[in-house]
Amino acid sequence: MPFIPHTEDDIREMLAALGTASIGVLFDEIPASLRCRPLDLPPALKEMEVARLMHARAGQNRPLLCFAGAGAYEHHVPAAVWAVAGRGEFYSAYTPYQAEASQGTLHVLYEYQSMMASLTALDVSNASLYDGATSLAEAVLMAVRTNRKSHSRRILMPKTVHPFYRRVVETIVGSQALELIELPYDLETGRIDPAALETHSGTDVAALVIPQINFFGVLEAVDELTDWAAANGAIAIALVNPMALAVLKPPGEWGREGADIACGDGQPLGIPLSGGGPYFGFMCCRKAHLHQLPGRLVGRTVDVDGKPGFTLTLQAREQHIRRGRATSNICTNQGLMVTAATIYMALLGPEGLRRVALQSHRNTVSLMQGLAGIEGVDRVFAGPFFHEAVIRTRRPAREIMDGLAERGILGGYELTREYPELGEAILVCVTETRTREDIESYLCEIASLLGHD
Amino acid sequence: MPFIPHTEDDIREMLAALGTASIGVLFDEIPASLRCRPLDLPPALKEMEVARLMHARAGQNRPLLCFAGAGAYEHHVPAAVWAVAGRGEFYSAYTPYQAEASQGTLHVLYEYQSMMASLTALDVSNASLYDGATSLAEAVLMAVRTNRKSHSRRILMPKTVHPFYRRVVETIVGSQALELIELPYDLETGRIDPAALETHSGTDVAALVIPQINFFGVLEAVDELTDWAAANGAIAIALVNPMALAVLKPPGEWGREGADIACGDGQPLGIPLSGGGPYFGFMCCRKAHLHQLPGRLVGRTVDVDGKPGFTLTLQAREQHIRRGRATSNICTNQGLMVTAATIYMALLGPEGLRRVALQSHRNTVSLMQGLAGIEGVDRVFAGPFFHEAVIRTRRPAREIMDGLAERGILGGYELTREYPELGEAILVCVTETRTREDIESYLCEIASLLGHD
Amino acid sequence: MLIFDRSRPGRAALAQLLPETAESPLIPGHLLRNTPPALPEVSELDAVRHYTRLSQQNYAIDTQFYPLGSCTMKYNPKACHDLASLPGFLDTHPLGLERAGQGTLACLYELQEMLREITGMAGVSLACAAGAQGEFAGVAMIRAYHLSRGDSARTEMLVPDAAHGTNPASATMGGFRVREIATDSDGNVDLAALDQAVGPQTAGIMLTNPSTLGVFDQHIQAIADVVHKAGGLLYYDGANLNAIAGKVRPGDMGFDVIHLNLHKTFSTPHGGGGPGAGPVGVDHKLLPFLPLPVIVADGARYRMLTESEQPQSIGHLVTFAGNVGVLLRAYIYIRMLGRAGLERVAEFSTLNANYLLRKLVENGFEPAFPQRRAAHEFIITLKRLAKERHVTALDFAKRLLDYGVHAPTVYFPLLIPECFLIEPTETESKETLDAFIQVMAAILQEAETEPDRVKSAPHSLPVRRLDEVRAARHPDLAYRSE
Amino acid sequence: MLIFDRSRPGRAALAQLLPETAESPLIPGHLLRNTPPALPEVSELDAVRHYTRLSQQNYAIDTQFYPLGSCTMKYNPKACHDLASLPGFLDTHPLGLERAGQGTLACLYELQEMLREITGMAGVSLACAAGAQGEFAGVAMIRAYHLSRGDSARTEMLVPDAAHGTNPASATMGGFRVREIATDSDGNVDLAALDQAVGPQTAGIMLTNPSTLGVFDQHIQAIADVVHKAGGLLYYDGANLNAIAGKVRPGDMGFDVIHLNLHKTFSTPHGGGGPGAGPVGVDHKLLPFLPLPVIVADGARYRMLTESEQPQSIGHLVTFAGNVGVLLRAYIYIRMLGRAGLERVAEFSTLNANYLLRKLVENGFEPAFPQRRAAHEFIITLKRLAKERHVTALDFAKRLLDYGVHAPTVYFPLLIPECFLIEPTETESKETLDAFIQVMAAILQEAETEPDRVKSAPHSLPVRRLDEVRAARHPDLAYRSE
Repeated sequence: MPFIPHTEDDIREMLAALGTASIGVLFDEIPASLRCRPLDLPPALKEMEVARLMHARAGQNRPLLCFAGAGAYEHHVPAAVWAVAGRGEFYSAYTPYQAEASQGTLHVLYEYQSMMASLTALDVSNASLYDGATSLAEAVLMAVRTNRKSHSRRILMPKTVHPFYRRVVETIVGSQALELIELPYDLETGRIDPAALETHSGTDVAALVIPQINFFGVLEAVDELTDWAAANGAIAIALVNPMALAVLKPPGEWGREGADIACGDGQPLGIPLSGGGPYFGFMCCRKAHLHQLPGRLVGRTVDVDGKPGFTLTLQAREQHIRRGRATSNICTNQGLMVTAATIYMALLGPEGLRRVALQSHRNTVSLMQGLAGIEGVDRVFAGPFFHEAVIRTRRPAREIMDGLAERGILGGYELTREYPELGEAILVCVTETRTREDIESYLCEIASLLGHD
Repeated sequence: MPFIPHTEDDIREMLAALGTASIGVLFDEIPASLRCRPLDLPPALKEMEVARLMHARAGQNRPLLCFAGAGAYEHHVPAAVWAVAGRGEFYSAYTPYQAEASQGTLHVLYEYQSMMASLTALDVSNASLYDGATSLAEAVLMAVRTNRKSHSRRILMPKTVHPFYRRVVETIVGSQALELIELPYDLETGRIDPAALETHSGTDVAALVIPQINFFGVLEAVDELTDWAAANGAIAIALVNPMALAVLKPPGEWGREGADIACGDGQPLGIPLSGGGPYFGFMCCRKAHLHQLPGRLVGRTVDVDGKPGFTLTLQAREQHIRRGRATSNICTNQGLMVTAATIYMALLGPEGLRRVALQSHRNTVSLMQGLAGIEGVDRVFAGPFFHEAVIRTRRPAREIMDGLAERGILGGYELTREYPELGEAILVCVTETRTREDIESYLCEIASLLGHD
Repeated sequence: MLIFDRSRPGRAALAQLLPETAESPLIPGHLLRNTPPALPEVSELDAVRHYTRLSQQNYAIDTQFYPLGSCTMKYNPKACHDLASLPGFLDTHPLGLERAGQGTLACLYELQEMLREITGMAGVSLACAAGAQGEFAGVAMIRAYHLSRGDSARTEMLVPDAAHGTNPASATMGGFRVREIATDSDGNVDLAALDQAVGPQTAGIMLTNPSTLGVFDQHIQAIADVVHKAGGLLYYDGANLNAIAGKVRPGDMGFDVIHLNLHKTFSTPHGGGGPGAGPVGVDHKLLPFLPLPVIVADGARYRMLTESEQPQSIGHLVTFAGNVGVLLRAYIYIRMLGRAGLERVAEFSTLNANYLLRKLVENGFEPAFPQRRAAHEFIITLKRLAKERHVTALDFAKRLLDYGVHAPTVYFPLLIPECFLIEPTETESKETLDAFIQVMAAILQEAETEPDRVKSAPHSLPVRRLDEVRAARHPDLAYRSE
Repeated sequence: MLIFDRSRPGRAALAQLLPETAESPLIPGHLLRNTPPALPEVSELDAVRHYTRLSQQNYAIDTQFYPLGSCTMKYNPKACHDLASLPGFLDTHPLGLERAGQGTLACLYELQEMLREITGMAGVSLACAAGAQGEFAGVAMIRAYHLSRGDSARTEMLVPDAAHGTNPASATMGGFRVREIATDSDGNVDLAALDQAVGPQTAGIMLTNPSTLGVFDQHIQAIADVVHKAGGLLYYDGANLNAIAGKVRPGDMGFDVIHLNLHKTFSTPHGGGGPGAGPVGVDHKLLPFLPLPVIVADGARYRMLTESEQPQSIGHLVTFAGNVGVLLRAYIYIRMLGRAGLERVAEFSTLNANYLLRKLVENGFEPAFPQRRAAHEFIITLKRLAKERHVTALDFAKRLLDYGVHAPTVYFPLLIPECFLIEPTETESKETLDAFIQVMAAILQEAETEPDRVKSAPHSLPVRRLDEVRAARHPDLAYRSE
């Protein structure tokens, strides 16, 4: 009952106005047989008590020095990001249905869309999706809707796409009679196997997913892949890390014509790790595909005096207008995360973002160079990597990970379940937040675990 | 250089406008002989680096279960207090010199003054002083200015006043030829010794300081003390804990006529412990003494349309108008802390504040009852206590405190330096934030330290 | 002014700018970007000032009464935000959750179990990122259930015509044909129409109860019987759980699958459009199909069920474990409410809604269902005003903004012409409701005497009425520097 | 509307309300309160909404350009607030600092040492809660120094007539008579007047350099010589250190005692009037008199000097260790700036001020000292406008508010009629300065063509011009319920 303001007098007066004897009477349309027993829930805690509890729970989380990436990246989040994004006016507002009373959020979303369009070098961006994996699922569905050249519902899904993303795509598109065709990777380079792709040339393919950076941290040959898609009438879906796009060629410029759709997870842009969420998914596309883009869009327009303003637009695509024929069922998305990401991108700017990305890359290079000098650990792939790389260890990966955890280090992500063919493999990530000492510490501990004391 | 926005172009254009070749030229009025060598300071840290550093430093502070009071109290601070007080519009505004552009702060300060006046049952409150000790020093100076009946500059300062407060008063009034006369306490009750006070009857005393709760946690006979002051032409200065005033008789109602001035530290009202500050001092008085009140005052008035509004007022008392003849030199005070305290008092309300105070009292009673059952530890004073009490231990107080600290407990405050006459004495405090388990833990550890295993 | 207009080449928030780093020779040149993205180049103060000022242009719960129907805009306790933002929670990598995030997992596990109790379901998964995703998961479980029984004929999902648009959209995404069911004059599902619609092709029905019409469907048991008898399942859209929490449980009403909107009933913030969280709950027979992760307690240790332990699961719906930060906020909220508090939510949201309805009717407003009690929200129709004064519900809504009140939901459900769906929530005081009633009456008066003032509203906001047609016809969706 | 007007008997923010507790029999009845204090009784949402909306009525750095002369309203980095608010810092009891607050003490110690280096003094104490308290401490140390030499004749403190009011007020509190020294036509201390004033009664002189007139006193060495020769000490008011940090050090200029305003040069927040912090620094001969606490490093452990170790100390000035939270913010700020950053502060605050001065003069404004460079701030006088158009500096200031700019300091220093003391600070961009110049020119134009518009400003703020006379004549300083 802590947040209910009613005094005894209030209740009395309100019931009197209603002419009812008790609040209970207001529930008299509910069949008595359905009324439930008192719930078995713990008694209410005062804020003071719950604060003590939550501090204790937070304390049960062990702080590990993070060398894990695999879809979630520890980048520094400037204090200003959440100091401003967390303001009550952003935090406690709803979806901006009343545009005139929501210009703050709408203005931010328009800026967000602009930034994402520019990062991906595509024309338009929506106002967010749930996360990276769902953005890929929506992109696949969108590609099938959009592709007038293809009559198939076949999607080429490389194994170099994050396995978690692939399983989400399977769940979401599973009921819609789409066929996901796995594309194998080259065991040498860690990239999509060009020969395997070639076997699909000339077949009817609705879309090709192109991950850049791929799950192994390796850079794919995006120009060739995009051109292959164009040549084969397939929609090219770029699955990208937005942080890396400050350095890497943007999807809109891949190959001769560019990718058609770009999607991915926005977490690297100012969103804390937070155990896995909330993050946000993004999606950008060319203007030609605009009407198949799922999710909300904010447009700039003018008011009756000609003054510029912002409003939700093209809502005819969405479920609350089009219902069963909407481009997606998405309604609530990740507005606040996108607000934070917008502030983050404004604070970092093109150069700041570039340096974060490059410093992460250079740190990863440092770690890999260090590991190269340790016997019993090898880099698995020869392809160029960005800020993650796969290593193989002489001892079981699980033991290495456990050993590092005991020494206060989250050593990466074990690949033994999803990629048993790689042996005792771990995907390691180093962002700009890791210092030289952190990297030394990783090297030192893994050497010790491998018996080099 | 992190917060300077100038681009190379900006600098060029600005220098061109000035017709100067370099920024250095702008300092040409400073004699060259005075120019300093490059400062020996550490190189700049990026926010990411300083964040890592400060997290490490915060981690070097050991969290101890707090049973210390002695002028700073761990009360629960509702999350809403700083979520709102920390908003940029409060945090980054200056003193509200331009009233029309500062109605937010002024409105809050007016509410604060109103709340404090009501808590103390006096007519007016200023808008804050630095802390409790300086508020007492200012009160003593004000009393001397105000008291037309007295020609002396003699102040009766009980030894039951916080020794830190007394030393600050000495520092501040020391240069002004005031005489601070120490009033001893009754070793039995822990209160001001009535007999000692009686020896001053009929002498010319400018003011009597009356601490409630006193430093030992004991409740003074405030009615009698206030009446003594009135009878002897002395200003009665109430030094109070504002939290306790939700339960205890307010200074304005002490004795037959009430105290003249109330002062103290506002920290219990929503301010974190924070290693000792920033807290805030408060001061309230009767309307008759208004023009001697130091510090800022906010008044309610109307604008040219008759609309209510708020403004700084009676500034003729202050240094920027009256300069050497001001009521005090205070200028910047503790505005943001007072903003937090106002929100705190609004959230707690009269009943919430009462319960915090009473629960603190009851927790202290519990601890004292538990200690009564442990051999080798005794309560020192017989007088009624509120939420602090003095205990004496068989083992040296320092050893007890060290032992408790090793076991994660801040056991109180040792009195051996300031009150050697009390033997191995510790002042212990229990607020509402301590649970039954916390109290058990204190009892258990102290028993163990006293050899009861 | 856009942040891009504040941008100057070479400016930066320097405390955030890492030292210059040369391009890496390890990255092939043809994979590099040639022109930097057109992100703004501003100082930290520029950014802080720009976005702080923008925030002030929003109406929000923290600043205004916000009776937006079906959205449950109640107070979002500051403690939930503060405590869920403790570094221990924020700094945990999702792939380190089991190893180093036991504190987080303990909270999630307890939340899962509390939601199970509140809804009366046999099992709960917290994975879904929002209500619509919960709906999709529910629909997918219904599909998986029927298929697991070898029944592939159930291709149709029934949806009342008053339902949220997400219901039919989710059913479609789940591979079903949608069949609409009419509403009767009391605002309940039309039983005759339902009878006609069910059959061996029926996979299930998606219902909100109380419905989006603001009334509790009294025939819920009959509906359940009809659908179950036809072999279909009942899906519960938890959007309106705030009205009945602690009073009736979806599980007890006969629902087989449910989703909840934590950003409604459990007061996690709306954030200008998310993030939300849409946990799903199921009856025993659907337990094997629950989406992953599901959190289990192995003694004092918490872990997530693996795919091999839950082989019939519909799978994963989000990359990692869901919107954990949102789930933590809901956990904190429920712990602060406790059992009694949760019951009072339904009681007082219902009291506020009925009081407001009664007073508005007394002030000349026309209820959509005069014969019914309001649940936690209700509908009035302004069709008379639209006809007689040409003042539409939209005009009226915009005028409310001038009075410092966020407008109710307008034109939803579409069944009711010129409608206002009004949901005051339990955290608003009688004084706030009374002030709203006065404003509503004042605007009604204005609509009669100076309708143009209402039709041209708002007058006192950062912008006046926006040209939405232009926005749609000539989409300007991204800034382009000249 | 006051929070008291929102109060209703029996209402409360229930998550904050502890369980009912009976009065304790241990507290004598005559010591208890009979009637509860008239604090408001509101819900948590009421309070959050009330104070959030009030905050929006403020102009602040985060929302507006705020060129308030002598106040150094620069950007307050969010990182300083965030990091100083880590639980480890906030939860430390002052009496547990040495035992359990080594992290805090390490920061304070390093801050103390960095300030020593920046000012060129021999020792620093962080104890003082604000600039004025620092002044008092400085004055008290001067007094203690003279008395320690057995020289009790030095009863007079010299203060330039342009000084901040706190200077004479602090001197008075410190037991001195104040003697004002005139300013010459260049804005420097009038050396002839100084020569006449010094003598065996001179305890010292309190100076700000650059002075409050916005110019650097070029004769500072001569002043130091005159005062020192007479046996007096030089006190440096650090209010304007922002103009010279890293360029000239007070210690090198010959000052014996100084204070700093961390809430100016070191960018800790002003908070609507504090908290500030006013560390003091001293020359070698005054080291024994430094106020306590002073933090020392015993190897890797930090502790505070005791009174017995510093027996000649003027004593303690605040209850505990000073405004620790403010000190931490300053520490973080200096660490982010580093050596080069600190020098650039002076360079760019000076560049901004000189550019702004030049442009304003080009636009028809009259500088107080046309022959001088601006330091980090400067003065213009509107006396012509006041005379010809009856538009005063106050009118002009109020009109600036309408344009979304906080006004500069007006009518200070009192020496210059109808003056604006303008301090742009280094964190504002050229675009912001240019926009300000345009606004100033526009108002100047208005003052010529429609002076009444300026004289009746502000027009667009929450209130119009307030009746300050009424406020002072009929003080309404506290709400009383009827």
